[in-house]
Amino acid sequence: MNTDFFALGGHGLYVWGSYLVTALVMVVEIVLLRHRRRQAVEILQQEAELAEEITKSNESTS
Amino acid sequence: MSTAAVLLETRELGARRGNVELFSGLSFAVTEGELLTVRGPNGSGKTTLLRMLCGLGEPSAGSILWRGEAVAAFDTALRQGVIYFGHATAVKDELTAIENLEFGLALAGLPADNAVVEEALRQVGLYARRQVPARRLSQGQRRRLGLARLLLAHQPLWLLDEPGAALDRQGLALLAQTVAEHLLRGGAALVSTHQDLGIPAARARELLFQ
Amino acid sequence: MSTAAVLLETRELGARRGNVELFSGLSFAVTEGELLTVRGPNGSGKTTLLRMLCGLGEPSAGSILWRGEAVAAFDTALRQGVIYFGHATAVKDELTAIENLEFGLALAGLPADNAVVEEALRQVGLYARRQVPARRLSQGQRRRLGLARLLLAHQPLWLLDEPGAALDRQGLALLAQTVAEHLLRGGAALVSTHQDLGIPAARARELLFQ
Amino acid sequence: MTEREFFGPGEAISWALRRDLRLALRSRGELGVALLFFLIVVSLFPLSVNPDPKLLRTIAPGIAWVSALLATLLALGRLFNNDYADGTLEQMLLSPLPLPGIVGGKVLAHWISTGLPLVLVSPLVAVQFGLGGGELGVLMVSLLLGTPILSMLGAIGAALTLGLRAAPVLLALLVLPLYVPVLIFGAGAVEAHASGLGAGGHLSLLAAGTLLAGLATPWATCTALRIAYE
Amino acid sequence: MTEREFFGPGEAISWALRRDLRLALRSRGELGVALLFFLIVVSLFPLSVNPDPKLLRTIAPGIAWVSALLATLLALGRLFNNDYADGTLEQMLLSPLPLPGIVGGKVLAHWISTGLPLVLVSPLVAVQFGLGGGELGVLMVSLLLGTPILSMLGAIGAALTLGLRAAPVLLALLVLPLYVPVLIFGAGAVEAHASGLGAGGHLSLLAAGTLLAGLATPWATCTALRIAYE
Amino acid sequence: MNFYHYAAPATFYPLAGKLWPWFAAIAALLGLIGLYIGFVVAPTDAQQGEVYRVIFIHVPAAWMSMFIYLVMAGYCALGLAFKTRLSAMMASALAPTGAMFTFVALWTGALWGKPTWGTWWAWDARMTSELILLFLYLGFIALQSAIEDPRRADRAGAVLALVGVVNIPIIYFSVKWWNTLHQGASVSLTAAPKMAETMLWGMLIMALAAWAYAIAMSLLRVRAIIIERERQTEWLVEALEAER
Ligand code: HEM
Ligand SMILES: Nc1ncnc2c1ncn2[C@@H]1O[C@H](COP(=O)(O)OP(=O)(O)OP(=O)(O)O)[C@@H](O)[C@H]1O
Ligand SMILES: Nc1ncnc2c1ncn2[C@@H]1O[C@H](COP(=O)(O)OP(=O)(O)OP(=O)(O)O)[C@@H](O)[C@H]1O
Ligand SMILES: [Mg+2]
Ligand SMILES: [Mg+2]
Repeated sequence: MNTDFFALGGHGLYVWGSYLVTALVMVVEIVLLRHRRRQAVEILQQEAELAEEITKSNESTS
Repeated sequence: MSTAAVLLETRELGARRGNVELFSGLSFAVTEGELLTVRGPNGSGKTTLLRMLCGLGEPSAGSILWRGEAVAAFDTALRQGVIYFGHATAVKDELTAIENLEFGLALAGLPADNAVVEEALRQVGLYARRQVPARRLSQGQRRRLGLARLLLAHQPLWLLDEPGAALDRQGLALLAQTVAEHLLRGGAALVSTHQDLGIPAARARELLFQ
Repeated sequence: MSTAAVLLETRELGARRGNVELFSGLSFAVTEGELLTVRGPNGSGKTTLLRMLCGLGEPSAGSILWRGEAVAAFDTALRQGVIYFGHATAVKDELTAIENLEFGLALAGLPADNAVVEEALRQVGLYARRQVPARRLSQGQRRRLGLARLLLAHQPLWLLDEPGAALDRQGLALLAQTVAEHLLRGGAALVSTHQDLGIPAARARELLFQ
Repeated sequence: MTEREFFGPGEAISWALRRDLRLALRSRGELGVALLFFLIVVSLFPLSVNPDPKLLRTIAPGIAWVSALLATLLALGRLFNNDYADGTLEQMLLSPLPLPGIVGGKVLAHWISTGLPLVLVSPLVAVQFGLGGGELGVLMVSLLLGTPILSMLGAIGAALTLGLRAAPVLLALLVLPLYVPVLIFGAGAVEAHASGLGAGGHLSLLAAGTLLAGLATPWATCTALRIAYE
Repeated sequence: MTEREFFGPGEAISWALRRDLRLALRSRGELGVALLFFLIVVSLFPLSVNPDPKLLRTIAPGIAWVSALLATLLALGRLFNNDYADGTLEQMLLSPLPLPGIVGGKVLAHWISTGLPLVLVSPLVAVQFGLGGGELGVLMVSLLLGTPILSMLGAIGAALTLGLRAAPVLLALLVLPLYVPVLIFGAGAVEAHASGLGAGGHLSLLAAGTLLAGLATPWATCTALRIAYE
Repeated sequence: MNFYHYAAPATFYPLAGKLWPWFAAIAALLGLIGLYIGFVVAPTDAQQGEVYRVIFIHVPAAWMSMFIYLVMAGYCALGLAFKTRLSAMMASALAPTGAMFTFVALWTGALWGKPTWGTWWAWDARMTSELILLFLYLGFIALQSAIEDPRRADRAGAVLALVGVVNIPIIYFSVKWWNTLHQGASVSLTAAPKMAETMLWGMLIMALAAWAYAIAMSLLRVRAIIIERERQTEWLVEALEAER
């Protein structure tokens, strides 16, 4: 029964190809999203340090 | 003279670029006949301020008033009353000095009568090269072309960003004289500079950044 | 000191642009440790001369000698011994200050070790902005990036075209100091300028145009 | 020290038109060059496919139109970019002349120096591909009515990509999808005529499109230009 | 105060390659965008003609190749222009690193960011036009062998038109005629395969062309660059 | 308790943080139900056999691709008119998800076309305009990522999206007209009433799942965008601390 279900009358490749790729792009989207968030937080922290440096260097020159 | 009308006023003006605050809480007024020199180290925000005042770019805080009324970026009233002369000279390489000046004046809403244009070119020392395509002009000659436009401008407020750049001694003298005459006619000027331009002015103030 | 080697020499050099003769019969020599300041009004041919000397463009008359040997445009010997710093800063908007300096040094055939690069940026006051894309730098900050390259250059001859443009007071002082140290190390410099740069030099001469 | 109060759009249009045409003429051959590009691209196709006359006749209108699209696109690069780089564009934004007028004049000049020459040269395409007189007529009218839309829509894209590093390719990416209806109706007009259906419908749609675009796009372009300066 | 005497071409190539690829990556999506341009142009053709599958299959190789030509051409604009405008190019000419190496590295970077992606995306074209597997294979190989020639020849044109106002169009005008042989052999390879003649001859000619161009064009490009500075 | 209150990134950031898990859960639940209906409940189609089961992903994806573009354009209009930062951020947050659904519609359509029509691709009106829609999405994303300054990116993207939304119907009808002049690709499902009903339910439930998924994704993405944009604001630093 199982093989029948997956074969889908000989068109399994097409149907499963559709569903699997859909699942895949969804996973890719989620992964990219997590990456984006993590990078944003990272840059935020870096820039906080940088901004501090700039204000410090401004104070020291003026 | 103390009752001269206020042309431009800023209230608690602030600018940030990226996540750096360039300046904040900047309040000043420019009245007719007044020269305001903006000074400060490289990257302190002089150019940013001038561009903001002429309507290129919005302040991050505070407001700008033109003749007492608040104005937004690209405001019509500002566009009629202000001339901005910045790093970019707006000189077209393909056009001759004469054509450049004529089109430049027309764009600034100023009459561009031929005789007057030639006289202005003579004053800035470009008369001999008036028919040469601007691509062949030297760095200083291009700046002089911009100076020629100022000679003929009658907008009440001039915003000049490092107008002395690339000018030789005689060019600097001409610049100083042009601005001084503008002030005498009741105009006002905001000038950012690193050099000493030596502009004679009845009322001159300095705005110091950092 | 009077036996210092001649680095660059010109013989009866002439330049014409279009049908105008900018200069002709120009003969001079630059020796090690010498500062030659080029002065003259706008459009007199200072930029043209400097570009010719570094190999960008051929003279209309006369010849250029590098360490005694005649050189043509884009000569290899010239390219190894000369650094040219002109109006265009060769700064890439997309790259950060650090990347700009590293690639710039590598292109000039200079070692670009990370610690040295950061130290140079600190000296020109760009350390805090070393990771900022250059498009966000102000006019003066871009020039300072060029200055940083000079700090690390050990080519014997420097050709500087209005190096003081857009620099603030502190930037000018740094420039003067950098050139002075280069002269002390036995280098030579040809500098065109309208300002007074105040570079301390044991042997300084002026070349006056028109 | 008084400001002049009012500047009409006519003044702005004529200023921009005169200036941009002068510039186009000044860089000698700029007009001819855009046109030659069109002809070269058109000629590439017969070289790249089997040169069977019947096949060529079938694909001729499509190829003429695609080449027109690409020629316009290529020329869009110089619509605002030079003015942006040398600071003239910021002076335009600060000018008392009304910006939509200036933009309108510039786009008109762009069309006169790019679109119009294509119309005039299209008979050559007809000869290359063996098109009949009636088809040629329809092709010319469709180009005449359709190319202004290309210039106007393209101006929005050019303004949006101002000063970006990847501008030329990005511009193509933004603008080409928007060109699709013009392409379909333009090339479709010739085919409809050839198959005896009559090109009237297609052509009147193109005309309507030109009018609509003329009303709507200058404002979009002005907004986009101002956005470029924040 | 001593000069280093010798700089090899390897140093120059790697400098230019690293820098230009870094720049391409930095302006995010520049790679993807050139590729999308190719796909969009390819898709325009079916919209402009009768979308009859048989007709489409016939013109597919030609269209893919013409689009590849145009995509390369469009991307040529950024090969030297930016460096010219900001003064980096004059520093390259004055650099002790050998200029042919620098130019070679830049052209290589251009191909990697423009030509190579086209090869990789060509299967999509096959799907759109209903090409078979064998034809697709030949199309990919022909693109792989032919696009480097396009980049190399294009570099000469880009150098010659440096700083001219009408540069993009003029560049097209100079370069497209030079591209004709590549187009004929490239598109011809696929057609030869489809008609059962075998694509071997065409492909080996393309390979030979790539080698020849690799030897000759860097020097021509260097000369052209020096001419641009008088 | 007004609109502007929730339109402030500072209030919306935590709100989105609370909301997204709910939508994700709804998406997962409805997705499972939809798949169950699609693969177990729905019978084999008499004409097409099993391959029609692609419909349960294809149609919802196609719907979402168009719907998301409309919503995006709506946010863009709001952002341009009222300069509300959040609506511009929502527009940028929706674009990648919209592009994803467009891609899925194209992909599943192609996989469906091969066994039923014998070709992966045909230049039919719907398919072609879906392809152009993908180009429009990618253009929007490419433009926004090419512009560094977020304010300019927002506003430039907004102009583009609005021009695009005016064009979509024009493109659709032009393509349709162009195509039907020549041919019409037709395909039908054997619409036994019971079959049609299960199918409709399956499609509807999957569409709702896709909808919930899109909302969850855009909420998540808008949170990332807020972090990118708001940078040095104190509330953000605090909010991030609190989440850690
Ligand atoms: C790449 C190819 C395809 C694309 C881009 C595509 C696109 C679309 C779109 C945009 C819709 C929604 C239309 C609407 O709601 O008005 C749709 C619906 C639909 N498609 Fe496709 N499609 C493709 C291939 C196919 C194939 C091959 C089949 C079947 C053999 C198919 C069958 C359907 C059906 C049955 C519907 C729902 C009918 C309706 O709601 O009107 N599609 N498709
Ligand atoms: N083709 C040409 N025809 C006529 N004159 C030309 C041509 N090309 C350049 N010139 C002139 O040659 C001179 C170029 O001078 P150059 O740029 O060397 O001046 P400079 O001394 O550096 O001036 P500045 O102080 O303004 O930088 C200018 O006077 C320019 O007008
Ligand atoms: N996106 C950004 N992120 C961080 N800093 C920025 C950004 N954009 C601009 N800046 C900084 O803002 C400042 C801009 O200054 P501006 O050009 O107004 O300086 P200026 O006073 O005119 O300097 P100069 O004397 O060099 O012309 C610079 O310090 C620059 O580094
Ligand atoms: Mg400045
Ligand atoms: Mg000079």
